[in-house]
Amino acid sequence: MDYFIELLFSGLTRGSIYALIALGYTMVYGIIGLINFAHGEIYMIGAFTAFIVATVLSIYGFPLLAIVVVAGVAATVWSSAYGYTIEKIAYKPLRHAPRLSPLISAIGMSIFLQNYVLLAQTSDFLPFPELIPEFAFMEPVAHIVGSSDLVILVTTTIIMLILTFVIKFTRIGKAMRATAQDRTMAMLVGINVNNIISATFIIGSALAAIGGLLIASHIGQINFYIGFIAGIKAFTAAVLGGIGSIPGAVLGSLILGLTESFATGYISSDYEDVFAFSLLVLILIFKPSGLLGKAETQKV
Amino acid sequence: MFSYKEIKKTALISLWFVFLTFPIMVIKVDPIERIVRWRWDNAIYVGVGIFFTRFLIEYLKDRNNKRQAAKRSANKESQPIIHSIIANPKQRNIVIVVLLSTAFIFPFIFSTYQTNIMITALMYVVLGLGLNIVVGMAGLLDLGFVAFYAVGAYSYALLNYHFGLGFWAVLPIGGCLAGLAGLILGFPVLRLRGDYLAIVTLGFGEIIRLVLENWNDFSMGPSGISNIDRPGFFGIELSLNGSIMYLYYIMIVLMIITIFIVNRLQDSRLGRAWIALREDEIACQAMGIDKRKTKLVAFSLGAFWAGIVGVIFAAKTTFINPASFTFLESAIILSIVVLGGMGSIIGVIMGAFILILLPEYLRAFSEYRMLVFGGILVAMMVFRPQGLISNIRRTYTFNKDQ
Amino acid sequence: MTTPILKVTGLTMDFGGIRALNRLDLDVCAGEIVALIGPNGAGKTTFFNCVTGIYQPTGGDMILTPPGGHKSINLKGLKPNTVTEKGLARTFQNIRLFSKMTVLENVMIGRHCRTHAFIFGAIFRTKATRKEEKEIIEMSYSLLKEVGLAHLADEFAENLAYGAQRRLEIARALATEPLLLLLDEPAAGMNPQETLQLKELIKKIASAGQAILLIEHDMKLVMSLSDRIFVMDYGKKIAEGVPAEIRANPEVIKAYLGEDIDA
Amino acid sequence: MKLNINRTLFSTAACFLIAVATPALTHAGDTIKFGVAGAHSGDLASYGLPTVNAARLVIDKVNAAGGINGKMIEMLIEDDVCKPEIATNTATKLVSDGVDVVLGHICSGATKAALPIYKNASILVMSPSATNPALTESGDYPNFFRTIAPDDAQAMVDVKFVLNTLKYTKIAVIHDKGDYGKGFAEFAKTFLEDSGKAEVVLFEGVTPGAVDYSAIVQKIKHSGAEAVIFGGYHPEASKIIRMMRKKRLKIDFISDDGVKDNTFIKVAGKYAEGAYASGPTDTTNNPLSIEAVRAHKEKFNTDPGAFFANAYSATLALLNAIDKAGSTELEALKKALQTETIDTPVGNIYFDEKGDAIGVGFSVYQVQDGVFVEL
Repeated sequence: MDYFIELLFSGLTRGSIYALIALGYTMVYGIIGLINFAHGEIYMIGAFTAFIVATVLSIYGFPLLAIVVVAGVAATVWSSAYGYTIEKIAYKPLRHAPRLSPLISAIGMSIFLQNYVLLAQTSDFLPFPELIPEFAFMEPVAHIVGSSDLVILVTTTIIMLILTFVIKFTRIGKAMRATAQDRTMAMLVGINVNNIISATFIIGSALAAIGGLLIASHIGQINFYIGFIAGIKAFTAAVLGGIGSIPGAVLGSLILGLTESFATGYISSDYEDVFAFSLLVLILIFKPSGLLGKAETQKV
Repeated sequence: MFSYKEIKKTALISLWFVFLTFPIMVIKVDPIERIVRWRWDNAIYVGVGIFFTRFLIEYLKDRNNKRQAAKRSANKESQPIIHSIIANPKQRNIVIVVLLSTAFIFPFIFSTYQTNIMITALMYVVLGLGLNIVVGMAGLLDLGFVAFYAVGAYSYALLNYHFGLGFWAVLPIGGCLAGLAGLILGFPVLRLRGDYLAIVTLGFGEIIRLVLENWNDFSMGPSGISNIDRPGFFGIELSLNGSIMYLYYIMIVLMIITIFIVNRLQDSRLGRAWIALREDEIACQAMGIDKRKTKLVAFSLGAFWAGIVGVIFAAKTTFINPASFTFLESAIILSIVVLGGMGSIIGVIMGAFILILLPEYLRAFSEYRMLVFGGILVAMMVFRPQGLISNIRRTYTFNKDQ
Repeated sequence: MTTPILKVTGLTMDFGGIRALNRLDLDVCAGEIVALIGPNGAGKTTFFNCVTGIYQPTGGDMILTPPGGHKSINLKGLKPNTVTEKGLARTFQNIRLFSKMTVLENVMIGRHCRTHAFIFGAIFRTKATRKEEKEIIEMSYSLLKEVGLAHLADEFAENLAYGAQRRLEIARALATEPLLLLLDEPAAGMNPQETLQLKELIKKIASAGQAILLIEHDMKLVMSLSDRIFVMDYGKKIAEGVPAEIRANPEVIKAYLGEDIDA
Repeated sequence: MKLNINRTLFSTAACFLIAVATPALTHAGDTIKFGVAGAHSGDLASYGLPTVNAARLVIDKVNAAGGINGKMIEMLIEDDVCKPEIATNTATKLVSDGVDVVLGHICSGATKAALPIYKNASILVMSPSATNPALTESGDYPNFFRTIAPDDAQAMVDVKFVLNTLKYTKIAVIHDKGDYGKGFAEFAKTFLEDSGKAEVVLFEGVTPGAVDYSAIVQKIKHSGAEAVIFGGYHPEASKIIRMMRKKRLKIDFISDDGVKDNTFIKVAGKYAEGAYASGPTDTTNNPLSIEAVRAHKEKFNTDPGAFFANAYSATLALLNAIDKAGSTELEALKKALQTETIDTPVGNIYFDEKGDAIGVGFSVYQVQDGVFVEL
């Protein structure tokens, strides 16, 4: 039973990590129908910015709390700026292009950003400062849930709640939903679609940055290539939950994380990804729009 | 163009990029030695670089617009040069003869290295043409094409290793096994739409690679299979240069056969059904086209070609391991199809040559190679979203008066 | 009376809790033009979608009886392409042409289910394939002539004028050699002159013995073309009969036509 | 949309130009062409780039001192992204450019794909990092040498240490599914089982780049292992050991040469404390090694990366052989390598018939107070 609970929490942590990245994917997809392959790179740049800022501050002797806050804000600001700029450069000119062209542009952008960080910084793995301290009150259960696991779980939950609130009740959220449903119609009722798309990229990137900071702090290292695998997994999770749906992204991420964790624990980690992808295939066969995705009604 | 307003705008954009790239470009930290290096010169390079790049882009855009406007006012029907060449059988034949003879003498003029990368480029031409059936014609977004490529490569490697089967024997077997894999995979997933299909195929691609990595008894795991035989030439042992040249001609022939077949498929009842399926699935079904069967045929024909090229790949490198069959490979092949212009055979050929030869010739840029490659991919899409060659209108000749 | 080509009995379709079609009965005989009318949202297009297999109806039967003593087929549960193969072809309310294909190719697609060439034939261009291909082209072209689009054969379908696109859809549907042609609001959005042309076209097609089932809002067109008319409202059939009967039916007037019968 | 004639012409022309452009001009034979091949971009760049730096340091020094036999040494650096198919292009390019010796490739797979091409051209290849045993032991590649111990030798050192020194009986063997890590792990497993003294309670691969390893750590805990032998590179090693310690799993961690890298200690920080890793004997106190690291810091402002010492040593050995043989002809070089011993950062070495370095002693190190200490 203990083993089960341990695996359960491992799965939840992993799922929450995926969720932080998957949310950005799902938002961008929901609004412009683009698989933003560069999203993983935004996450990587967020983590790198946090790394640089946190290290600089710790060298100059700032206290931990200040480091966490400043690094978090810096990562969010710069990731958002990258998200905004990338949309303007690589996707906006392609808004009326054939469906696959923005996808290739995104792949190109992803390769570009990876190599940009590789060249401007380093190819080496770098130690990420431990921004989440070991809480004393967690000590009795530390062998099951560590402090960073707790922080990740809590942060993901809070972010999801805030995001759901923003999308459901605020002006910008409503405009986003309108744009997602019908861009032309939204434009006709006076919504500035360009601004809404930019806002989506900014919010998605900010989430990825927070994810980058937490995850890098959790695993303790970063490198220019971390965005790629995390990005693909998060994307899988978003599709699993029904791409375009925010609760779906979280649900899909948790299911993916739990599947991987239990597959590792009870079967073998050799095939953890095989199980993850097989689950995806199975779910999509029985529910072609993902778990919480809206079933596409064919209008004839 | 050099108005005050423009300069100000450009300056602001430059400043934005200086800000954007500030942490990554300017600061470099050593967390162990606890040293911070401020590389201010980089900020200046970024600012100045962006400033002039933007002027260059604006200038090119401006020039292009003017030229288009001039053309419009002259009201000339500008027929794209490639289209007009295709339309004119005489010109077409001349071009084909020139290209064929160039291709034929190529290995005699250029070095083995040139021939070798040309083989790679030709392999990707055929891969691109195969994927073009799936993505370009039938409109099925396949992100796991590399799985079938792997099936072909491992078919040859394993059959050669265990049973000593030769290249020519395995070539059709590898293709058929890959085609069969396409059928098996396609059967459950082809009812998914658009991007859902994309992620499932991506998943399948990864599953195949992971199985190859983990199932040691079957595939020898990550350490791969080495000493695979090169293609045999009527039992004569060829030198390395000889066998590279031999492979080159095999690839030329295979490419010609592929172009011929794909072209014929495109002009057939089946090809029309694929394109119609890409355009509108519901209308297609209402016209009596069996959606599932038509998709499956496209999927497994595409896979067949991937399998064929897989066999050649194994024979060319003489060593394979799962590391060659990653998602990035699928992405590159897909880029070839999209860059060339979906559904266009000539486009795919051009796309393959550009995307495969570009990184090779960018070796001069050494470490900036992939940075430039990624940038070019974005730029090409932004400036030519419909691909190099867009849809060619097919006309049919027949007796109109009957 | 002969057996009708299509006999629909008790057709019911539920979307969640909403009953879009309620035990609908309808029949079309050979050589007839039958119209299906009703206010917006009455369920006419849903009816077409059920009959052509795009929706799976909740209940009821749709019996297709090819003339000449062939066996009857229940269309229920068949896939759309099989339905077309069995002899039902349709056009769409919101035009669905293959926009990146030429006008001629659009019609050629219609020949798909009546031809057979496959991979082998396509690659080796066997004699049979060449013959078949020639027939496809010639027949498609003659259909284009019939609908008056022959001069535009090599244009992209998306470049056609609205009225021409509608006519192209009809040609494409005819290419499948249907027993029954289903037209979904063919005159929608047309100007009076185009409507007139369309009327002539439909008459011409029907005069060749083609059975037609028509959804249409243009009452003039419906009244002048149809042999019989079915009227629907809220998923139910409220009346059927020859145009004169429908014109006089008080329930139809109430539900649909209002006071202004002559409009 | 209509195509634009000029643009099409331009792109066609560009396409054609790319197709026919000849590569870098080949120089006359007044320099020694020293090829450096490996992953210089992509996910494995961090294993390939340190080798370029190492070669550059040695070659700059030699050139500054007047070269070898009056000839300057010219570096030809080619990227293979650690992919077999690219490696064959890289190799043919180097051969076409008239390379004399090659330092590389980095990954065993890429090396295996490239070697037949060099063999055909009689070019000597020395890898600082390709550890697959078959490379030397199969006898297929007489032109191949390396300055790193093969997987089986490393595995044997680790297994002996675990069995004889630490005396554990229940061991979990974990690897990263890569050719290096899994190869090493399989040898370790075989040796452990053959010894009859210990039981392998868990043998599994982790997915490199995964965002969290707690599930596998829980599984190790659940398996009751007394120690973990890990086959793979330092990034995964530091993630796993960190996660083990965070989950309060305090069993010993023993790993290979891919982990015996200062980056491991830097990245894993305090969690690295007490971990074992095997590596070439006595590199930290070797004056040559200290000098190499110092030179690297001076020139590149950073600590050297993975396989730096091996690459530095290989460069020294290659240049020494060229000097002693007085030519770059394969047989002469082989003879020189097999007879001349040379002082390098990995020890005083020469090469055996098969191409493995002799004199690269192999020891087990432990992280103590943030440095690797030889045991």
